[in-house]
Amino acid sequence: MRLQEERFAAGEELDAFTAAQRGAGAVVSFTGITRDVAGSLAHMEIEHYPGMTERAIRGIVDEAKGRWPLTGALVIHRYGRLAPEEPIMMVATASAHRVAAFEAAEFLMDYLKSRAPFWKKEVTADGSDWVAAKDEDEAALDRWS
Amino acid sequence: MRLQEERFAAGEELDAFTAAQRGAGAVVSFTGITRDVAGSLAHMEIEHYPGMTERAIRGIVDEAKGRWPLTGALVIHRYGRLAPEEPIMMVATASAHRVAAFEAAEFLMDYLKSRAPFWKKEVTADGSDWVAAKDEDEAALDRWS
Amino acid sequence: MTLDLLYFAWVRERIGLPKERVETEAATVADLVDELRGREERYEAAFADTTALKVALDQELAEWGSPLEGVREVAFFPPMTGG
Amino acid sequence: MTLDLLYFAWVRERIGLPKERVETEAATVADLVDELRGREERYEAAFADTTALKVALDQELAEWGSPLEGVREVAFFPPMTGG
Repeated sequence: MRLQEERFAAGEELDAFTAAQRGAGAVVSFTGITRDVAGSLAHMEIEHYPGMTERAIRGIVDEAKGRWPLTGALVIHRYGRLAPEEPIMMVATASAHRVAAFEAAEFLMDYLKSRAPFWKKEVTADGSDWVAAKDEDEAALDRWS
Repeated sequence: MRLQEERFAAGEELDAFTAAQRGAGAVVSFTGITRDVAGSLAHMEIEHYPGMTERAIRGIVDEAKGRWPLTGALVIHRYGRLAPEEPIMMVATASAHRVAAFEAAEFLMDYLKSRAPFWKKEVTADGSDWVAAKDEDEAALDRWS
Repeated sequence: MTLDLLYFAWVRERIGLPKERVETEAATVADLVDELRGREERYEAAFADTTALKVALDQELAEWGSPLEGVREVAFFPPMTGG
Repeated sequence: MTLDLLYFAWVRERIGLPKERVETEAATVADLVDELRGREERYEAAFADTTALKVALDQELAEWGSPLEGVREVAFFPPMTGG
């Protein structure tokens, strides 16, 4: 688990993660990218709750490892100021079989979205707006209960 | 879509794929790896049906693009002789939103498993065996019908 | 009892500070919020619609009815938008 | 009618060749398989349990009852194990 301001390279992280696995037949990765929807995003600011963030992510990763037979799981999440088209965060999961790797990655993403204390603000030429949480993101958690 | 004997680097492929997307907020990748289950795998041989393989993969990718709003989809699959712990294949999908990227990647994997004409043979010190298709892999397709 | 209050995202912006220390006898989160609302308009603005807010007690998500006994740190924030 | 027959994986190994050209009047895949079975023991071995086999006509998956009219290439193989 890493929490950082600096940009990261998803490919390098994926290769390093994969090389560290033993007995994994399936590796799934997810990368979230700052999307410039209206062609007007100047940058994104990500605020978080130091202390709780680490605790929440560790809890989510532990829960995933309890539910699926993973050989490993990786979470990287950035905070601070991000330019458009930059990686925001990534998760990677590895398991003997593909279904476990896919489900665990989706579980991590669903919980990171709604249960890890991050808040995104989009800054454009016209001003700035906090990104609103979506009902569908909260509803996505039902799948795992 | 690429069909090749040579080894590939999943991280490099992921970065190149991601860099080529426009408007994607979510990139999902799956990498399949030759797993040395009993610690005795000498190598794996993958046979395929030239012509039909390309046609089947193209059909599966087109179907995924019709079902989900993807900014792009990548399939790389190797054939020939593979050493243990080598990447066998990978898929990557990109979309504005995570659910589409995840579902499309799972769809591609489920169909590549059971509908693309590849056959795996595991060679060990004791001899060789064709990998048997699993009922659960065939059943996985029901999710998409 | 002494509590550290933390505010994030637009809650922080409306109240105008990220953190403060308060003395209170509030028994629950809801009691504490009522107390804060009575203070100044910026608190009233931040806590106007508590259905749009979440609360964490000592870095664990909690409910509006959760008791404050033994708690050191209370954080208020909008629903998270990680990932 | 002239057909190119292709065999893959253990079907190829049992029959002992990857490809052959045959002349046949078989109307369906099932008819063709019956004809092949009658040829030699290695075909009988390959086609003993057709529930374990799949067939493609001109590179599209087909059924045992599918007609062969107009078809050029018939492939027999076990269930795929890609990915």
